[in-house]
Amino acid sequence: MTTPAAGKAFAHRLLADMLRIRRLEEKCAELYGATKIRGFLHLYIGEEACAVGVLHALGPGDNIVATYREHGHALVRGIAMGAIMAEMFGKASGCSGGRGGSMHLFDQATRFYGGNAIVGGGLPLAAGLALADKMQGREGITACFFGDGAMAEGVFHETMNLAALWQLPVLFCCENNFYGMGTALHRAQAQTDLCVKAAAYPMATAKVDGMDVLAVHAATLEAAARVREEGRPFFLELQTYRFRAHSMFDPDLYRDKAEIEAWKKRDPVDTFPARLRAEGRLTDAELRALEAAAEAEVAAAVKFAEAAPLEPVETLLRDVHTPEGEP
Amino acid sequence: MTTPAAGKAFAHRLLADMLRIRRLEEKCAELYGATKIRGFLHLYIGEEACAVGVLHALGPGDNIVATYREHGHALVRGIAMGAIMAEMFGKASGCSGGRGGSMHLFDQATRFYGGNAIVGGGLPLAAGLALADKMQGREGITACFFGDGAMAEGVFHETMNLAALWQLPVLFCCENNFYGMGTALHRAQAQTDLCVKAAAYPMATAKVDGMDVLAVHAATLEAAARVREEGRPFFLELQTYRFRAHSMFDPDLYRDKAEIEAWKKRDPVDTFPARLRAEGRLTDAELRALEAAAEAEVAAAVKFAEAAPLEPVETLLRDVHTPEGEP
Amino acid sequence: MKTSYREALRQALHEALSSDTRVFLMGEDVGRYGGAYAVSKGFYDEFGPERIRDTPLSELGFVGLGVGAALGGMRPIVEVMTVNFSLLALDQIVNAAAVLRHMSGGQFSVPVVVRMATGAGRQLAAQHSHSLENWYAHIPGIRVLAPATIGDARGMLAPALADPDPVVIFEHAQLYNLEGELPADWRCDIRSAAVRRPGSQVSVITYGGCLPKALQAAEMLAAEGIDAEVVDLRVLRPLDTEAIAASVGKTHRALVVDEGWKTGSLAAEVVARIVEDSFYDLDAPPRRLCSAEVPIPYARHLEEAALPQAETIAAAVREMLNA
Amino acid sequence: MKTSYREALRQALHEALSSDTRVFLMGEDVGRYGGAYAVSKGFYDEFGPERIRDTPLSELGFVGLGVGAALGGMRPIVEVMTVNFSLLALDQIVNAAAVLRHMSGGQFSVPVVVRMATGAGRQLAAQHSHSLENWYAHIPGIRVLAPATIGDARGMLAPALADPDPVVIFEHAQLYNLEGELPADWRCDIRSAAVRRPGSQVSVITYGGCLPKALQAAEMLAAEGIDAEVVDLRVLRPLDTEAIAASVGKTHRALVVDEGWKTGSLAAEVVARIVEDSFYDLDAPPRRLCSAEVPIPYARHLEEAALPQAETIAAAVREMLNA
Ligand SMILES: Cc1ncc(C[n+]2csc(CCOP(=O)(O)OP(=O)(O)O)c2C)c(N)n1
Ligand SMILES: Cc1ncc(C[n+]2csc(CCOP(=O)(O)OP(=O)(O)O)c2C)c(N)n1
Ligand SMILES: [Mg+2]
Ligand SMILES: [Mg+2]
Repeated sequence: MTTPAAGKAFAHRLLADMLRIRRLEEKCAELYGATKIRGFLHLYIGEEACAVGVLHALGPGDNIVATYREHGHALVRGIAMGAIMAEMFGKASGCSGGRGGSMHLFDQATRFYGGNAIVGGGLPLAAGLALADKMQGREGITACFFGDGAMAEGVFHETMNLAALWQLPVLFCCENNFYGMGTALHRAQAQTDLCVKAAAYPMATAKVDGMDVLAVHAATLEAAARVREEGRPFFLELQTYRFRAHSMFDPDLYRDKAEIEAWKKRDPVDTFPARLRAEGRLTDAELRALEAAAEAEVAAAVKFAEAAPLEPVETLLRDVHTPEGEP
Repeated sequence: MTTPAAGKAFAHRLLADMLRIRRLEEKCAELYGATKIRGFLHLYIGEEACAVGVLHALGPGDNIVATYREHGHALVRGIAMGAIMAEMFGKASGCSGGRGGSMHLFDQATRFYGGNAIVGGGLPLAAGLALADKMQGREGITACFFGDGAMAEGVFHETMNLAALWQLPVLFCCENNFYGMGTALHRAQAQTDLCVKAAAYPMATAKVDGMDVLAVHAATLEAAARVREEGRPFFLELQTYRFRAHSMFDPDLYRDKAEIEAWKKRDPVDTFPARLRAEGRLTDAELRALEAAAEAEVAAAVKFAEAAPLEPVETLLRDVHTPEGEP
Repeated sequence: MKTSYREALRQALHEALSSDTRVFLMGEDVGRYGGAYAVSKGFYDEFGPERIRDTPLSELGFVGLGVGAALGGMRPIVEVMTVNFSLLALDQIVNAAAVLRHMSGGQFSVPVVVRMATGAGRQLAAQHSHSLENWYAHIPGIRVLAPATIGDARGMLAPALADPDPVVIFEHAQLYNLEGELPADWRCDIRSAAVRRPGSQVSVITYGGCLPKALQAAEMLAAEGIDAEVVDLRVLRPLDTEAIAASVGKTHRALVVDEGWKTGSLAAEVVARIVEDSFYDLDAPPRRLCSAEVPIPYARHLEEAALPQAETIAAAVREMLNA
Repeated sequence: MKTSYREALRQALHEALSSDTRVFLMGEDVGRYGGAYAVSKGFYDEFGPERIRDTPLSELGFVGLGVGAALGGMRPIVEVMTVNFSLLALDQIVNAAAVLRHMSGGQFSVPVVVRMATGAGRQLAAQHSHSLENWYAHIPGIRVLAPATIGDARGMLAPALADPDPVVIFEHAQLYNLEGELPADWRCDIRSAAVRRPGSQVSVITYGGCLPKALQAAEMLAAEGIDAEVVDLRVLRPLDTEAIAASVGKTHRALVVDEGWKTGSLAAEVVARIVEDSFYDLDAPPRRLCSAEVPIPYARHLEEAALPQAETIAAAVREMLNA
């Protein structure tokens, strides 16, 4: 499927962003082993087409709410890779001042309302942001990312009803990677067709191949347009797969290798360039250049993070409350 | 609609129970005014056909979980009217020892697991009781009563999924009286067809006229049979209406009189005897006798409650923990 | 001007809604019904359904929406009907409202106000009679208020809304019908405790629904020649420890009265602060009078016995002074 | 026999599952995954999916199912992955498990055991580092345990399951990898506190994840000739006040160490009990060392500074003795 937006330059941007996420996270895994990064680290490797396809279909006035698996979203949304890496290093120059770490990347400038380590915790926040926009007559919509597992939480139910009832401009983006930690979707939810679940609120829905960045982008453009025009929520299911374990603590013993291998054949970072090459829209030189750029950016980000300062312990009690005088 | 079970004697029992509930609650309202009964008092007046129809279709081995609007359920299930009245008087001879009051009627002997003052709070308890029965190979099913408003709570969503996923023998009985306190169903939930909501989990569902005791009884027999045979949950929507305010504190300013009057024309305590009379299955004398019996029972219950002793203050700390030695 | 606690809350809300279009009220039955405690009666017709939002029974969801709307530039006042139901919403208060500013390195503040009724005394039984103020007072990132007078009912909302961070307001269910004079100077801060009755022999330190009982006890004691000072904490987080120390420094004796269960109560925190800050000022060990460690029973005589009462407060003071 | 805290918990669970068919384990990823902290690894294959139940992400729902299953005659062990997620399940713990026996006039007991990991120290940041033990210790109707040793990890589950009422067990996330000897007499009660290190000059009273830190501090102090007694509360509700009074009666000085935030902490309750029971035994005001009043930061150096550490415990003791 080809969309008008899918011109060559644009296709290259999508590919470039997927590569940036992939290289960034491969480096994160390495640095976790080297204990430069600590705490929980949830890799997005394999799911890049979702964040890239969705975020390229949104505008700067839109709000983004993400999960603890949000490095890719933060990066594509426009947070500097150095600020992301510094955050994971716990440095003061991190995008959350080193207070948040991997699961809590925030950025006011790009309306990135953060990673959230409570499964489903971002759902009502997103609906609330949309409510604020609606009441203030703002243009933007709010895109909320969450996983298949989150759909079993009561807060999903409450938020879907409120968004449908109050006609809030929320684009619900469910990244269905078929597992919630070690529990397969079919072992956690009796209704495995997530669109059927969402449609009951009622809400318009669409299911899309989350391994196909152009399909994700096209579906998001369409869904977002409906949210903007109708001022109603929309539920988008992105079927995808995580190639790595749930977190760095996960021995990943609950999935068969065959299943993982089958999905890896659909790796967007391989299939998309292959397709572009086949269509004569990407040369080996161009691909090498994109790869090189991503690697250079990662190297620079690590350098920045390494050099970044630690916050002095003396300011430990900062940012609990807003200082007098600040808005 | 007439079912084999709807023989004359049985029909009279159903009518008798509806009258017992009606007279009991009319007296409760009076005694609330006289400050004999305090706290919250939620009357079931108008909805009697639901409890009577459902509970007469269940057996002694089944579990019942109810809400704060449970006087009728407790009575029909078999708790002595005197013990119910004494409970509302806060007397030691109350069915909960005076500790619970109107919202917390309990009875181990009839597997009545109580009124619950937290909207939706009984849902997971019911599923847990069903899980215990299933794991222990017990025969019984669990009937769980709740309102339309409860369906917006997250715990409803979580319980429905768990019941469907684990195939638990629960009969979910939604008493849809179209209002949650002062908020109309259509102002609280975007999806007003509650069966559609339940069907998404997925679950078998049925909608029934909750003002027609025979229809409720027949639908419950069918639903309960399916739960027993298939060992799966079933969602039964009983469309009904409360003729009184939500509670004794409610000025009831949010419903138009016309709506209330229209529903009152369907009062089961009038329409059911009228129908039986028309079918020649009830004489005026028989009706007078049932009325008289209900009034006598209420009078005796009040007498019992008045005479019942108060628990001594010295035992205030009782029943927080199980005394040593008790199971 | 004679008024009631309920009316004072109502006026404060009316003023806030009238003066700032970013302010809106949301919660169960705040609109058509007029509020479970009739505090917002008439607002639905006056301000309309957009600004007086009846919510579904979805405590976690609508509190979370309030937090999100605050992030988005609004000034939501979220009414959780009672603290009992706030148990369902704690995740969004503790893991979102209270931490977002910190986790974002100071980028996002959450100017939300959450109001809820609290307390027992109306024979509503175990599930509807909680006093969990200390749970909230334990959490960094939120400010916790307990208006116990008509003046504070009128005055605390404005500064709470002006606070860029989350504020939780506890309104004791037994205070709504409290009648009295609205002081001319009802404007107040949300930082300091207040001495409601000056005294010299013992400090009775309390808050919320126990304040009227403590004042009543002080009157009874005065008749017996015992001069008790009554301190109203007003702000439960952060605690005004200076005010506590000042009172104890004067009276050398302290009784902390708290409707919460004794174990793990806010009263324990106050006692701990007293021994940390004023140990050598004490003529006797500080004492606590709290609720009995039992779920609140329905029966009136049992409920009364479970809660602090003016008589039991007075008795505790007598004991302390005769000891 | 040398073992680990994790292995001791595992053995206790294995024994319970093997010896009583009414016992089953349910929670997120307790089965196929083997438990978030690998405590139930292998159980899924050994006991099967009926008795080792992987649940959906539905904390309120499955905790409520546990309560209901207990009402129905089972002996459920519900694992809430961490206390942080228990915020979503509090309603069923506080408004169902804790009150059903009371509200039913003693007709229905709720023999459910709820296990959860607690605490900070692993750079998991603000939403994943809570220590809310005092919230639970505040609630009548539940018993609250904090196994802090390999012996208690092995011994506490059996009496908890034998208890006909709800029991909440807090396992500090930093203890799972603790290695050491399993005492021969690991069988224990769930009523009493324990003196983990006898001493004469000061009582360091603590529980859970702070116990190893307190013992380490005591060693450091011993090297300096300071003889500190370390008391492990073990049971957070009901508190063993006799044991606290006995220790303070001996040492005349108390430092309470608690990973919870200081304001409204369990440490405050312990201090209050000490002044109520042992005021005239005290040579100095009891002190508290708790977590700083800040959401726990991710950065390692900030997190370390926010929590009690062996060094800061030792320093606090020195100060008390030199004061
Ligand atoms: C409320 C809550 N419960 C449990 C957890 C622990 N946990 C973290 S991620 C996760 C699985 C979530 O699965 P899903 O929503 O599908 O997202 P995915 O990780 O697959 O992207 C679990 C159980 C949590 N963080 N929050
Ligand atoms: C969790 C919770 N939130 C709010 C309330 C206050 N409340 C009591 S009943 C009620 C309405 C419930 O409506 P519905 O479920 O339809 O039952 P009905 O009263 O109509 O029978 C509300 C809001 C409560 N008891 N519990
Ligand atoms: Mg998933
Ligand atoms: Mg209703």
